[in-house]
Amino acid sequence: MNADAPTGRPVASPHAHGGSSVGRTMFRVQMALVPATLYGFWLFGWPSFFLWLLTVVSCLGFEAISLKLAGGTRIKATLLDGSAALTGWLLAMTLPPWAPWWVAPIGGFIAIVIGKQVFGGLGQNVFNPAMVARVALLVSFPVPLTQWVTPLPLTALAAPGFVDGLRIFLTRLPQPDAMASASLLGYSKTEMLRGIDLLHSLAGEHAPAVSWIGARSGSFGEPASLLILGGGLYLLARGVIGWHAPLAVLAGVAIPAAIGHAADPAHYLSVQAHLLSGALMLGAFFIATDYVTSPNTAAGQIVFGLGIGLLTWVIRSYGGYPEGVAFAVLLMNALTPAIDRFIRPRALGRDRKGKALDVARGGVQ
Amino acid sequence: MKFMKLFRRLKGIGWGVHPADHKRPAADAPVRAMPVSARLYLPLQQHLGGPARPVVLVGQKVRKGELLAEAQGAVSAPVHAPTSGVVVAVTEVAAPHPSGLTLPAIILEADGLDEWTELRGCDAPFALSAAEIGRRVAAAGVVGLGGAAFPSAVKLVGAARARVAALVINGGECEPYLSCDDRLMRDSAPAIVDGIRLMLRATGAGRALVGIEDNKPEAIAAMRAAVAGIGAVRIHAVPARYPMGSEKQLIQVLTGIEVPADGRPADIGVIVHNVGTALAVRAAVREGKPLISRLLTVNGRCANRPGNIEVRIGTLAEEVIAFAGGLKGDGLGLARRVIGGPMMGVQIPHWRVPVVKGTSGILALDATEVDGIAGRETAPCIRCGSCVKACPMGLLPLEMSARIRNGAFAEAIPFGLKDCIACGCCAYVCPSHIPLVQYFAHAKGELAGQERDRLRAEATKKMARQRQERVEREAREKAEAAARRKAGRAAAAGKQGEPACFNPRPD
Amino acid sequence: MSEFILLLLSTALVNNVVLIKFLGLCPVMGVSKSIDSALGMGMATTFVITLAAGASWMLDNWLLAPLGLGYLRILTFILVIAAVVQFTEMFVKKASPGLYGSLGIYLPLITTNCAVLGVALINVEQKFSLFKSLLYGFGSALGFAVVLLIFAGLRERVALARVPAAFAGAPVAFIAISLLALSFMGFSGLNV
Amino acid sequence: MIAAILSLTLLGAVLGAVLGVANKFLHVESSALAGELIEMMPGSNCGQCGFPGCSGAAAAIADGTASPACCPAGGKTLAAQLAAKLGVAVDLSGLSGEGPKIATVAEELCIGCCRCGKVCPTDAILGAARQIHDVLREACTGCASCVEKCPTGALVMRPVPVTLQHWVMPKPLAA
Repeated sequence: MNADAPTGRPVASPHAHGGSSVGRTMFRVQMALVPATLYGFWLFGWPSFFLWLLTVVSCLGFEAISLKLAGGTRIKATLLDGSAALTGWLLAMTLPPWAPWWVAPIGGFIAIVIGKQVFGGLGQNVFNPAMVARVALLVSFPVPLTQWVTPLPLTALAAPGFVDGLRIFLTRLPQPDAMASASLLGYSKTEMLRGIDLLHSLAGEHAPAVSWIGARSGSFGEPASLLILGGGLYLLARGVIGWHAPLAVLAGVAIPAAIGHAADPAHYLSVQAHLLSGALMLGAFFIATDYVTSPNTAAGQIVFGLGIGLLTWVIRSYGGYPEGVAFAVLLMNALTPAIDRFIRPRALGRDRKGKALDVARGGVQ
Repeated sequence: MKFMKLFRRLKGIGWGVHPADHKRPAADAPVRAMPVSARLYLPLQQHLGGPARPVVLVGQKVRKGELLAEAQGAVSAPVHAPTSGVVVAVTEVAAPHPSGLTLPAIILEADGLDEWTELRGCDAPFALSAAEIGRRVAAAGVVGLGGAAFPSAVKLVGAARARVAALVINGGECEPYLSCDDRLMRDSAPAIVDGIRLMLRATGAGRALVGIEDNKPEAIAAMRAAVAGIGAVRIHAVPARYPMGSEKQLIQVLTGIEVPADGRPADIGVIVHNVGTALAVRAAVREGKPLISRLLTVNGRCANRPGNIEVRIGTLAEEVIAFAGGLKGDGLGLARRVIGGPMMGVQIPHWRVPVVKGTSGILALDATEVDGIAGRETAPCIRCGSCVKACPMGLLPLEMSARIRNGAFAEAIPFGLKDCIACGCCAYVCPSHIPLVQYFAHAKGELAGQERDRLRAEATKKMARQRQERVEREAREKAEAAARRKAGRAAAAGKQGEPACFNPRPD
Repeated sequence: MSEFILLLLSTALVNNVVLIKFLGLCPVMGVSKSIDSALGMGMATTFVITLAAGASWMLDNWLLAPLGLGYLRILTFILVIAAVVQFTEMFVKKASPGLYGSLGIYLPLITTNCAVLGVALINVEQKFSLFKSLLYGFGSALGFAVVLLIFAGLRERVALARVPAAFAGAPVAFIAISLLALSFMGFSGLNV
Repeated sequence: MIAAILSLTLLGAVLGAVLGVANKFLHVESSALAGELIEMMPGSNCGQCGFPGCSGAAAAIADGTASPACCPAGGKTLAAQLAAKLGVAVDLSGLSGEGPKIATVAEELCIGCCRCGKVCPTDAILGAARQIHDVLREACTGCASCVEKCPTGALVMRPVPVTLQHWVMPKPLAA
């Protein structure tokens, strides 16, 4: 061979690349989560920070262990691509901010090992790992997973300091009654079951307020709906996600909610309450847009998103659980292969069914 | 309806990618003509279709433009001597192909005189019949210069027979790095337009639509000036979007009509020719000059002096690069040698491959150019769907590659494997750096091999049956002969029933 | 009317035969390798369950109960189911030989699909009317078919995944269906 | 007791009658699978598989006693086709190891004895007595029957040379 290096194995075109990478995508998603997360830290104090940290760390840990056990060769590269950290981050956003410490490693195990690595790791899983963990935790430990606290901003006098926060996180000190609170969806469901309709329950003095950004109780990422929305819009602008799935999710909830609320405000929450509660914004912009577990075509993503929205509304309105996003996401994840199978892009020169276009249709005149 | 149209306009073209084009400064540098090399290597198959058959003997002296090998079969093209000299060998030379395999070629040693053979031009080409123009183009060995190298005359004659309505002239040149078509349009616009009008004459088409990407304003201006007053030829600026220069995409953008899958453009009344081909057609018809040289781009970050060079067919890439200015640091940092553009060109194992009629570029790329970000390795597919969005054919690259990886080639067909034009958009945008096009090329090759095996098995079966019939017939004849012998014992010494030896194929 | 729709929905989703009652797991694991065969199996089973639910109701109410032969219930039900399955098998063989080939042994095995007998017995236990029995049967079968279809889609995708050797094949399929069951728990307590 | 016996008998008779009638209307001739398989086989009856000719192999494959990959002449392609026809998975790894081979004549050794041509199942060997024989590349199935008949060892099985037309882009290395 001559001076220039031998090329070895033949490779096909293209001999150029756009420069995108998995790591960059994951990094952008994480950046989009930063504002809402910081707001959450401020609102719920140190315990929430510890929970977030431990969740992310345990996800990374379980990812490393699984890869090691599977005999992986690119362990460091895989950890650095940020997908496991993102899973942990998203899971933490959906947990009650003062959940006991053991929720984090159990959640991390379910998300990473059962939800993802068992299927073969990144890109191979069929269910969204964070939502698998969230649902499994909710079903297995309903009590700690539905205990909410009133927001106590870090700057407030009564807010627990670093050490107190750690103590709350680790030892599960009995919470003062004043701290206990309910999320809007949980509260309305409980009251409804007690026979008090929405008109009365929401007017009550303990009723959680519906506010766009205000301090209110709920899961770690719930109060910051607007910041989540902003993060989502950032991802849209950077082209990381498409508009189809998020818009469809929001529409899937908003349309039935509007009809229901207009027909019977005593039994159906308002559109605003639906859109800002639970993990809906997070679900719409960060979960429903998960590449791996959502359909690949724009039309498929619209069906997928509408399905999530509608199921969320059905479960919230009629089901036994107050929140439905996680269940709805898992159900639509399960339907994704079927959606991908039946909704396919139209190939150039073919009709939707894949048959070649008719020559006799008329050509250039 | 109106709303949908507006929506589509706002959305723009959904398919394809927009790679950094790297066309300048090579496109702005004036064309340099390369002197004839000492030896030229002329493969007999520089085109799609059957290889040409040599008509010269080793040791024979030929003049520039003389026929070396004639077309063989319905789809084929002849090869001519790019300069005067002596045929020194008919042998195998390295093909411009990633495999590094060879193909038969004629080796011509230049005598340095570079004297033309007698040329049969025509001063009034528009008086020629369509068939005559087709004949002249065929005799000149003109093939598509955009890269596919399909014999142009076959297309022209076929178009005349199919009564196409419009001629689409491809000045898209959507491949990054390449600028030879751009250069041709800037420098020889009137000649190109003349060639286009000859093609219109040859096909009987009423009008020609020239599509030029809007990142070549100089070329658009030159061509617009050249067509002033010629109503049949119109210049259209099309959005710069890869792969705009692909036949089906360009037709759709210019005419709004899709070429049916499994069909050809002629089916919808269109044929597509490259601007360079138009120029070659003009030379063939007006001057009787065969296709013996072409313009190509030398480019890439490793090339010292990127630019467009007029090169004789058969020159080694090595010599072209040396003439162009050599490689930086003598090839240090060179990651890939490419013939053609970076999106669809072929990687070659070494530079000692000849320039053929379809060679539009010679690229010396470094690692960052090839990988986007240097040192990226392939990661698992994350089903992000970037490839689906980028695919100009509306296929599902991720589904195809997943199946091909498992060895299930046929299962990839329902997802569009056969429609794939290997444009490379999917692999270009893949965040996991999956070599999707290579998966498809592998699967297409394997499927073609299976199809060959199947045909072969059928042929074998037929032959086995013929043999069985022959064996039976021979046995019967033998028996009959034996019976005859028995009947006429007197003539026993006579003849033998069995042939002297087997001769299974009397034809 | 809404009562019937509710019954249909609750049998199909909330009390899904496969994911909540754990009936009929054998064909769900066995015939879920491709969406096409799952579709065929789903239709065949829907046909059998619905017909068997009606036939067994008639048998029970018009023959066994009047004659006091309740102890023959399982025996006669199996007989009826076997006959329906036989009929289905002949029909599938005639109508779609390809599907017949791909379903293979699982087609006659619908006889022993516990979902079929289970639905018939639950009908008797619940003392449903004939129409409600048919509806209940159809709803259950619908739930069965939907799960089969969804699960087949999941398995088609998992078949393309690089599952670790320890989990390849049945283990990962069981994990997938358990996660599917987990997501169906979202319907629990669904009450209009 | 009697009621039970009677009702079960009645039930059995009714169901049996219904099925009997149904069988009349829905009867399907069983497909001749082996026949279809024979059509797919190379038909050269070379015997490399160990069965008496292609029909024997087809029968054995149809009843499951032989693997669809048992035919060396058919190679990977045939094995895949047969497996698809039967709806079974087949291990092709044994076949994919090396490419197909064909017989070639070493000209310096050939004595022109004609023995090879008599056994060639596809008449792929050309040549007259005392003339050097040649193998038609397109017709040779690679059955190697001729190799053992050759008294001088002039016939050798060689891999089919790779040409530009047959070259296949290698599969990318797995990530």
